[in-house]
Amino acid sequence: MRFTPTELTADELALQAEVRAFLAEELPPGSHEPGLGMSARHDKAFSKKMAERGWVGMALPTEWGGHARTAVDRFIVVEEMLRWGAPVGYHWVADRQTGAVINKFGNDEQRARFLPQICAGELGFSIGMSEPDSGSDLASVSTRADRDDGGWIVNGTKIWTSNAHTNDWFICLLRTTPLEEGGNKREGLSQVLIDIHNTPGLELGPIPFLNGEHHFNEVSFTDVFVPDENVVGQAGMGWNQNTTEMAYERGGPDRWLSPFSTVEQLLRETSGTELGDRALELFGELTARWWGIRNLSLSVARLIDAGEAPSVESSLVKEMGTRYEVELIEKLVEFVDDELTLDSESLFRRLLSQCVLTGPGNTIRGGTIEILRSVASKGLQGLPA
Amino acid sequence: MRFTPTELTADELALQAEVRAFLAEELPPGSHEPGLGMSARHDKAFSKKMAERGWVGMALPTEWGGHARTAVDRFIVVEEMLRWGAPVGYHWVADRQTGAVINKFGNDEQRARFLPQICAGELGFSIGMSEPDSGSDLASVSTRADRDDGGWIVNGTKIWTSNAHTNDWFICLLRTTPLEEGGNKREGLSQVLIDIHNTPGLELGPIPFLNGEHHFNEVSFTDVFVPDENVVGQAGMGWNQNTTEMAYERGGPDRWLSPFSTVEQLLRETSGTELGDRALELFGELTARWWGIRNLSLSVARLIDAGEAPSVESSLVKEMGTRYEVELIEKLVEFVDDELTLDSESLFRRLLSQCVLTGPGNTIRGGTIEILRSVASKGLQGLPA
Amino acid sequence: MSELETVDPLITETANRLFGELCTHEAIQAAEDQGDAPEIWAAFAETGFPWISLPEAAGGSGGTLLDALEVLRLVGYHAAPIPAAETGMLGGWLLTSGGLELPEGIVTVASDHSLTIGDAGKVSGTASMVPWGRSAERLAFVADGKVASVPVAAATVVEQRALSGEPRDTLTFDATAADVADAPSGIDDESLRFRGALSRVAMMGGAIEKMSQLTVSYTNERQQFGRPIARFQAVQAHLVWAAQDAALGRMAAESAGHAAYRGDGRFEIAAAKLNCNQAATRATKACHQAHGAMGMTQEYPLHHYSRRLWTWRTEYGGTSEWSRWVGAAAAEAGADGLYPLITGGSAA
Amino acid sequence: MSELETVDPLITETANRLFGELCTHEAIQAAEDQGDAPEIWAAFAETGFPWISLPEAAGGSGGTLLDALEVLRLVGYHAAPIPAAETGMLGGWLLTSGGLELPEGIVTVASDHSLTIGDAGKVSGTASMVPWGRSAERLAFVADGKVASVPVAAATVVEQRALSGEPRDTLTFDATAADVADAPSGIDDESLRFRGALSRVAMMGGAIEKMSQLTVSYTNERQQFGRPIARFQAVQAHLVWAAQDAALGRMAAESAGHAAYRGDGRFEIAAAKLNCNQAATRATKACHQAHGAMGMTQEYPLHHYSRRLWTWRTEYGGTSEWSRWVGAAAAEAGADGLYPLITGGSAA
Repeated sequence: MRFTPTELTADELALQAEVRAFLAEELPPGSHEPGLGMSARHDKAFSKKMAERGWVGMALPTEWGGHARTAVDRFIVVEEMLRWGAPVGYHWVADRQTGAVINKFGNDEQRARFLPQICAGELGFSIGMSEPDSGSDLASVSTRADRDDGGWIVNGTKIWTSNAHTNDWFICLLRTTPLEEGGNKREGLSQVLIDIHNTPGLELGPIPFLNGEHHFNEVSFTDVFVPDENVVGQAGMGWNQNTTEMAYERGGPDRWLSPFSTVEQLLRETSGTELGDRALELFGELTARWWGIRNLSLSVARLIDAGEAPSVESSLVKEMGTRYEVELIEKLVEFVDDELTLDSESLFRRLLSQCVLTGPGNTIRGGTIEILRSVASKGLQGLPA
Repeated sequence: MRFTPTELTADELALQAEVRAFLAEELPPGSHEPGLGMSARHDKAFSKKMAERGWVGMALPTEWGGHARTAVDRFIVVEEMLRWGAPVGYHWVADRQTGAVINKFGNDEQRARFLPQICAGELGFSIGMSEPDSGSDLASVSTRADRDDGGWIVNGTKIWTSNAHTNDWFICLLRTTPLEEGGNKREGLSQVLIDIHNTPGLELGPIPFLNGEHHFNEVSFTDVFVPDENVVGQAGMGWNQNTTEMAYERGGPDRWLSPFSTVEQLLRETSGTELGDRALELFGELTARWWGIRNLSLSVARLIDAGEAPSVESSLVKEMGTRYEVELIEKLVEFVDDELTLDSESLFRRLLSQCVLTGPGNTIRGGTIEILRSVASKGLQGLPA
Repeated sequence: MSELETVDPLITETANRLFGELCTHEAIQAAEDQGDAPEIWAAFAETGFPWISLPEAAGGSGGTLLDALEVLRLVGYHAAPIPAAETGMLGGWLLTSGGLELPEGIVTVASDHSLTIGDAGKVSGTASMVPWGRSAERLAFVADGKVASVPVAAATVVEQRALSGEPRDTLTFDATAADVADAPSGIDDESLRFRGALSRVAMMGGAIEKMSQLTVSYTNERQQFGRPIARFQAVQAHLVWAAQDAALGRMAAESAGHAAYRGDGRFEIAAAKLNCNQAATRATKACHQAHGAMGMTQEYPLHHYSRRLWTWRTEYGGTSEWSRWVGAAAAEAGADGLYPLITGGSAA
Repeated sequence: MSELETVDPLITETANRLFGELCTHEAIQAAEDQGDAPEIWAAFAETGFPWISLPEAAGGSGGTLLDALEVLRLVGYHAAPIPAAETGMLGGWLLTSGGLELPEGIVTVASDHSLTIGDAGKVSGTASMVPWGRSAERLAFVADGKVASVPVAAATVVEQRALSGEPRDTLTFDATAADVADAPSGIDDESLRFRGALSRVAMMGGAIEKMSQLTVSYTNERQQFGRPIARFQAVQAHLVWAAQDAALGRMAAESAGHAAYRGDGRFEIAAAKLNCNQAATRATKACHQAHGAMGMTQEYPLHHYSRRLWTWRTEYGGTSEWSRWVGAAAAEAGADGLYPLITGGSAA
């Protein structure tokens, strides 16, 4: 485990300034309802504007519409978008992970089909990992694909599929080789790409969030035909590909910035008043912790650019960052010490209400922190994950 | 799991008043250096004074010098002693558990030999459970006793034996039937009584505490002869007896009052000054939490008097209480926000310094909270421990 | 022991059966979607439960404060979507204390110091976060030494919701004719705040207990890696912590109830609200984490309890406010009086 | 990337080797028992390390602040029982800043505003918690725009100890003749406080990292229930949390060092001390819990690190003090400036 301090270069600072100027112009404070980090609104027009500036699919090759930028450049764009509460939802998953998976494991035909659209901010992806009986134990997925002429026949059900109703495609982990008694669950899995809205036999339904909002979906497959050209990488190697994919979604600013817009708005709504010790201690603690975690998270991006695979480091940052988000929300609730409603006239209170309702999900989504600790501790001990 | 609210009767309140008057007379504030709960000084004269008032071995039968009082009566005496920081160290273990074990599992000859002395506050006991390779996994103890004429020959080593150098006798868990390959570790263990200072082959040495103080000891046995009459209860049933013994030491005031004298002294040293919000919030939170935990702990004593075996409840209280002690110490350190030394002129700061140094032990002694959680969660699920 | 007053087991049994039948997962959800639950309320009112602890002579159902708190505990345990506290031990208590008429329908309460009583008993002002304002017949409040009962039909109502999804409306009155009476000694803003806190801890104790039980069941049924997730140490920690907070919350609530039944009980109520607020924060976190994604959905019932706890922990005083109150009591007691305060409470 | 100034690997290597050889478990314990460690100090002084970052012209060893901080990180990592920070980047810095003579021996520092400079440069007062006061040749302090160097031989010394067991003495001066010079601009109580905090975070980063490593090793070796305890989820949580705090502490310390090397760095120092204080509290708890009873003994080395962390977290500003400072910086930055403050720090 090694985290090395790093700093932004002049070019990187210029990018940061450019992103800030863009946001100040497009979404001046007060003009929009900020999102909570990556749980941001879907806004195709905004995604397109970002793409026009080269800020979607940044790390993908120019050959496929990408910009061959560094992980740190992407970090800079992403952290500014998230802290601003910008509506990055539509391109979020494709930009963070699916594009990278297709680029790394797919073939040129697939790259040509998907990457330019992703980089244009015109293709939203959802993820099909969890199933009713497979959550933390992901390798036990039972959605199965049976061989057919030129492709596979898929049957099964995926759940917690965030925003499948607003996205376009779906990357799905399924079993292409039946599991034999006592066999290794991690073998025989594959990743396939499926068009959400134009696939016969695919049914999409909401799984309402605890307060009735529609984020999650259930996606069921009844004899869905998936052609061979939609299988990403090598059939049967899906577990390893999927593990690589999950490493992309760990340790970035999305794991510690979700409540930032809430805190910024609290500061905005208390400005002009004399802050007492309670408020100073609160703002001081939050500011300092963000500074500390951001330094760690940024250094992970720098390690990726140096060609390393900082999987322990990114697991540590994600576990720490999401736990911190939850702790922070508790501190804010105690600080406010008053009744909350999503209907409040105060933007801060609306945001904090949303934080309270969604907060428990922060340490669950993308893998519970319990599973993350297991992964990270094995790495610390030098054991295989 | 059921905790029922209860209140003290008029007789119980009278006992409480009597104990308070005794303490105010014997140890007026300022006249003594209070201890941290059960980590109190050993003071044979004080133990004798308590015994004269009938406050040692309270729950033991009158026949053997005890007072046949209730668990709640003992709770009342103990909580007052601990919160006052009174020097109860010498009779502590014998009063809390060893007397009860001898009474429950021993024979009349043993009761006659030990209980009157315990009730007189004249016999201090130490506990011999842990060994170098047996801590949380207590059933793996390897100190062994081989059969000999009229007794056993004991070889092995016990560690973390608190205050063996100031106590008189020792109750020791050891293996009287060798463990066979694949055998049940919980069978073949026995509890024996050993005179610490007058037993050939027994060697006693300090295991200095992290700052050099002498609390712990290592006790090693080289061909130590233990006569049959010193075996408590049935040879081979030591695991069950020991489990019963450990239930006696869970959930009482010793598991949540350790830092009380420190907090009381902080209030004493800040009296006369106007307390700001920070201080009020601190005192309020601590006071309320103690009120809440005490209600739970008291109700456990009431359940014992009703003939129940509240082992899940007492495990829950101990885990909660000791975790709270550690959290409380952290809050005090943050509140004081200044350098600490055991050499301070302020009694509060000396006590807090001691809290910081000994605090980590609170969630370890008598079984780590990790093991307690395992025991308690099995109880919650209705599984055998 | 000095026997504590007990609650008639019939009350517990009847309320448990009633709520068990009426407050199904689907019915609670429907109440949230519709903003009220007239059938549940009607069945509840039928039993007379809303008016327990109010004198029969004044139109109440009789019974003790402890009886009323036991019903509220079960309101929390079953997430019953009804203004039981407001109609009875809060609003009804204000009205009957002042000798004002107890209406047949729902009574709600304004406790935010927003309403004033003008000349000739006309009430004006805007009260926020009024529980079930939209469904109430009368709104009760206390101000300037007077107790008032205002007809809600005369108010402009803006419908809003707490985090629980339950109605917390904004009601505006403009010189509305009200029934007004002098408040008897001891009936004021402060006593309403303590009584409100007492109502909330009763419900919180019930809700945490239910959450803890749900979590034990779920983690024993849910299998991952070939065994129930309750077998994993990381999950067991959540079970233990939730069970502790269930015990702490209910014990605190019941102890405060006994103290308030016997006398002043302010120390116990304040300490109980502080404990329940913190227990709610810890237990909702532990239970949600143990449930994983399932707990974040509407289809699984955990949120009925967790969201209510997030609401109740901020009503009638949050953690900081009550910690300052208890801290002032501790400072007043002084070093020598600190432990006697913990053991003796308001009576010390 | 804009390359950060690096430390000569030879410094790391040499200090690591030196401390690795000298600061054995037994030697650290002996230093605590005796109250000083003259052999370790002599070997350390021999290398010139105490005076790194002080100008060679003034008798220092040259090198940068970053070099000095790297040595202090290793002081923390090895629990070296010596006044390295006091002699160099704190006391030595005060003296050389004021153009006062750097002595050959140990320099210590008073930072508690207790000493005054009277007529003709006579120093009076009682300074508490003075690191290694008993062993120092000179004591440096700053007051009223002046830097002073007082001979410790003239003081009455009451020997005391921090929680770490290291000397923190009380020194009383009564009109002791001292060397006094005008303090240059920027040398004052406040700058000493920041610099003191910077010295502490460097040592804390090293100590937390060592504790974390010790804990991984111990839990892999220690067997219970037939396997290393590191295989249990409950223990793994401690390993993960300690590793996070080791990373956070060292990253915070090094980032603050770079910021202070380049410029003002006050925001970063304050934020780093706050992070390191909290990391120390969390990590000592996690590491002790994972070690069980073994960690509570003198014979096992964990306490060399945990007790030092308990001491350093309260020196040169505790958690509350620094959180108010950072909070004021956040308030000053305002809502629009908050994130730029987090990313840009003192330079923002």
